Amino acid sequence: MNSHKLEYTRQEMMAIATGRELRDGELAIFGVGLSMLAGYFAQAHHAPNIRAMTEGGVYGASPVGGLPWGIECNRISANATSFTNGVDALGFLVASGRCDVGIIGAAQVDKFGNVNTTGIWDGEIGDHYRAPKTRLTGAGGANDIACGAGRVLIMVAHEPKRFAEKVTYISSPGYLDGGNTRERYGFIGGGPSAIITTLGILRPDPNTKEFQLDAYYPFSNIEEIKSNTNWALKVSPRVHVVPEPTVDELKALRKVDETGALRKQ
Amino acid sequence: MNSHKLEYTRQEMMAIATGRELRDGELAIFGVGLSMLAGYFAQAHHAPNIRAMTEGGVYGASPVGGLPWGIECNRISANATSFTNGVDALGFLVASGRCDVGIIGAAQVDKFGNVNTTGIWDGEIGDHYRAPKTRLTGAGGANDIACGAGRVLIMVAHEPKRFAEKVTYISSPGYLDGGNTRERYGFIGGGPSAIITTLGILRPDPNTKEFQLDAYYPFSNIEEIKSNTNWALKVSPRVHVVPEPTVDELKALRKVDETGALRKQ
Amino acid sequence: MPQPKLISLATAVDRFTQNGVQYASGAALPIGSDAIVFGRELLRQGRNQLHAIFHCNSQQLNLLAGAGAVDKAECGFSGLEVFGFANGLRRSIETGVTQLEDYSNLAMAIRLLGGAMNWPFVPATVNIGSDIQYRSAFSPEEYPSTSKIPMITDPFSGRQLGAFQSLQPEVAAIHVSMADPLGNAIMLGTEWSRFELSRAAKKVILVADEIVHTDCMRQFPNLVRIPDIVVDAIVYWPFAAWPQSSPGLYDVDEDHMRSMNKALATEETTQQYLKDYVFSYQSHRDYLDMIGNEKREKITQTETSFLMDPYRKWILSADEIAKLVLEGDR
Amino acid sequence: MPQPKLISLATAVDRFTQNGVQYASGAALPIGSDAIVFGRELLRQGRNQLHAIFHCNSQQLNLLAGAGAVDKAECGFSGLEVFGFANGLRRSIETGVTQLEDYSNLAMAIRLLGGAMNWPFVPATVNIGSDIQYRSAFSPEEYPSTSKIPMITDPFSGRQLGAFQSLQPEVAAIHVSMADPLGNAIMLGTEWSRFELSRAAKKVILVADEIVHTDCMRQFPNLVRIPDIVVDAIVYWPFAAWPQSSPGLYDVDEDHMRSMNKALATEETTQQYLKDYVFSYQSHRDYLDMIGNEKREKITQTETSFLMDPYRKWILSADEIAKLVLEGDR
Repeated sequence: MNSHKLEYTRQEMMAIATGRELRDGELAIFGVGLSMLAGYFAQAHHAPNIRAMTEGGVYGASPVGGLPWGIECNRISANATSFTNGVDALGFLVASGRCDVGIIGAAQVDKFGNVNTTGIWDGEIGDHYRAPKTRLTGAGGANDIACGAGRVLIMVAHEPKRFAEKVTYISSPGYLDGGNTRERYGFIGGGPSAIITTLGILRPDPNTKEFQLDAYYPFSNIEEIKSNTNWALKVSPRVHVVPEPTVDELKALRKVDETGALRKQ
Repeated sequence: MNSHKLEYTRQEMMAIATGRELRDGELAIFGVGLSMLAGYFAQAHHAPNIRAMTEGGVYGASPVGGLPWGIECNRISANATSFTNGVDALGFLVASGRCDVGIIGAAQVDKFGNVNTTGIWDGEIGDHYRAPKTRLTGAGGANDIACGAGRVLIMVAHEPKRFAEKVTYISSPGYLDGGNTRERYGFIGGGPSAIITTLGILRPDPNTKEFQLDAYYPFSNIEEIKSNTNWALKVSPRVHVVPEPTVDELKALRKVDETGALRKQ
Repeated sequence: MPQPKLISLATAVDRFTQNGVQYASGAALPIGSDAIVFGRELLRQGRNQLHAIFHCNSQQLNLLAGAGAVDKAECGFSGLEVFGFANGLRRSIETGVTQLEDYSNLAMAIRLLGGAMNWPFVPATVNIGSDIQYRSAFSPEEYPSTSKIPMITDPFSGRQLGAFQSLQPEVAAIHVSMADPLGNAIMLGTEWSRFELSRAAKKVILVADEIVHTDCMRQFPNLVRIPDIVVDAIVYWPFAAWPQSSPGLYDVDEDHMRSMNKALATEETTQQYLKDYVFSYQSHRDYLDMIGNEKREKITQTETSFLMDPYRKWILSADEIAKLVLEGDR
Repeated sequence: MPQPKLISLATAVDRFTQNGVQYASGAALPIGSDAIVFGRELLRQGRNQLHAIFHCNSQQLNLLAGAGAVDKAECGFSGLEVFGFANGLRRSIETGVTQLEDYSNLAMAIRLLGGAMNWPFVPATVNIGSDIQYRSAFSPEEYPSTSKIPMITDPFSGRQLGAFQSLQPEVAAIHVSMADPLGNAIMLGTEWSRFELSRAAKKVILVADEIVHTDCMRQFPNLVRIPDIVVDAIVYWPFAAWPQSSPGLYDVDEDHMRSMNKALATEETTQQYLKDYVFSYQSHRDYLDMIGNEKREKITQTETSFLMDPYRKWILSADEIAKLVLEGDR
């Protein structure tokens, strides 16, 4: 990082790029950590009327005292206007299609935007189920968001092991086998609209749904991104550089990230 | 009534006979009016630990200031320990099979305990739907109780027009065509255990499920009941006289019915 | 931060409804909480051919149907509890003006739950086996009806059960005890299906007896079962449920319940009722006068008034609310 | 009138659980409300071969699985949010001690809703199309699994969707902020699926941080989402969710969250943790000492404490509660 003389970290760039995808007034669901910070950054900066919620049904709240430890942490429960429940938040508002946008993370993502957060196996799982070599966090609410939200933003650190031709296990569906294969399951959600990484932004081809490189950051480049992607990454003809964070953006982000969690990496 | 020199009315006898069917500790759902009075009479008299609820999810309450005008009347909402909702009360607790007993009314009932509260037609409805000559109150929550409650008590004024070989319209299922026809629909509830009328008590034959005369009141008799029943009413070999209300029973009933609604008829 | 959404009753009806709209009522049972003033305003603005979705009849449906404004209705209970049959609804059904599709009370609630979930159907373990399943007022030619509550098979056990069509009403007017200017709402008393309806309906208008400061919601977030994010507009209207009750605020007006239902029994007396109690007022002030001081005093002497005590200190004044409504109506 | 149901934690575990029981946790997500003391007591009484039903992992499942007491588990999320992977659960899965059947968070909640309704299945518009649908830890030979989330057909549109198996756990321990002696309970903060679980489970034990007088429930009946009629027993145990948080009462204990999870990473350090934090206390007093005065003071300085203010005046004293427990344990 230091070699770039950046005034911001890669994670901060990723969070700001993600936040820029959110529009004012949208109903949005955030997970814990980076996802929440990207969301509340957007609210603090350019989308003051965003309607934010958590999976468990916390409404009208914004974090106090630093990064919440979880989506029902007291740091976010301290100023809510409504608490309901999981059936309401993930069901009535997300799986139903009412939520405009969700932000999810990934341990592994593939070229059709399918996400694995369940486990790492040595090789293919095979025809039968077998326990993973390394168990991860499971699907959580991300599967529900991936099926139901109007669009999904996937945030992931750009490392070769995380970008697979095909994920070993689909925890949360992207475009499955590409094209219109999502339709087979009648998902009301539109699928992932972007994979936003520590190196750039990938977006799906409108027809094949294969993710292509859409933009890179001032500190990254196309070759670096290709070499960190474990599939033959296509580059959009409209590939461009993502604008650097503005002073206002950084200020808003760091106000949300008051404990500086994002500045560490 | 006066000819019997009774110290209590027929409706009071019916309410007490119904209340006697309730056991201490049961989870019980009451409708408005007679049903509620019979239930709260039982609670006041011999079943202090009855757990009473209404269709809309009023728990832990007992009426104050007289007969409630409805099951969410302030007269019953004034001392509740919990208010929830219809999905909870009629779904989670009644349709699920968790409720031990429900008390419902009927405009018309037939020999298999099927109840009509929907309408009166001039003649058969016919193969097609047509609007009733006289529209009644519909099924309300009684259908849900009839399908799900452990057992159902039906309260009805004993008049020929109300006791049909077959009801014109089944609003709430009893034993349908008798025998084991309820099983076709997988109802978890056991069906009606008694029809308690202003003249006596009918109970189903264990096999055919046809309702038979099980008991009459001190002021009624078998012939009177038969002539007020529009099917060939069988008389149980164990037919007997229902014990008169005790002083304590009448006292408890009239404490609940503080406005004297039942004493009028 | 969300924006205030307070508007006037007239604006709400004008903005969110049209003839033929699927109109759902958020209420408790006939005697409980009910946004009947919204129904009065529908009539004042001449709305008709409504498709009414009421988990239960109330005086509102009784009035709307009695006035001939309801073509189709779906509900569980169609009476008025101790007040007897609902004469206006009854007359409109018997004369064929209104087609009433019968369900049970639970069926209506879980059909809204299904709509909130966006499930295409909801499993039915009730209403099957009865004429509710077999006969359809909306498809009268079909017997036994296969489009109303068809049978399906549980894939795990092979057991047969029914399937309800989910409901997603076009617009809902939901009565609540109190709301804040953003649309966070607290209901006192049973919710019936107002929670599910507030998610299932495409547009949600709250009709609130009181407006409270948002601080009240932050003190009692677990009571806020309808959060602002699902609400399109809020109408402030004290005694909105009259002659029905609002737990914590006022009791049922027994006299008017009876006289109103009596009036709705004939077309002629219904016209007189409309003249006297629907078209008669020009303002909320007029409306309160119509109820009458003495009557309002009587019904506010409710045994349930202690239920409102924890929230009174956050109640906004009529002036504060009026300012917000002025902005909202723009 | 219902009877008091307060019993001791030891009696609750002894009376309502046995080896192999289907044990469901009523909690918020990993960092929220959780009846983890019930899990500690399960271990203290040597319960094992549990079938754990947790909508999400928590430190409780992490602990139970890490201690080798969980044969089967079903949950949505299996991590610890910002505290990382759940090392105890992870280790038990990776070594094959625990078979974890994966679902999503919504799936777990609506499977409990289905259990509460007594529906044999629940429509699934999520989890289908992913490996969650195709791969089953409980039926590993089956691929694609037809018994886990089979496809069904909407009878109205012909559309294909999935079907979840409903859940009716044998016993549930549900953490609540406060309960009265009869079993009426108030939860502060999100319910997650505690409402549905309290109806779906065959036996329900509340674990309450505070016991309040029933008058509190009569003042706030709309907050009482778990009424006494569905509750079998109540256990009073302040700091019941520690090291997790209880909104209104205490914050998460960050240090212990980390050190506990670190300990659960290996069998050896888990044994030490059990010795120090599970088998170490003989009374609730001991338990509080184990947490430590300073720590308790720190975590009770929560930004959410204002949420408890309206209810404090009804809190029963330890002495009053002890008397009721004595009766209950008989």
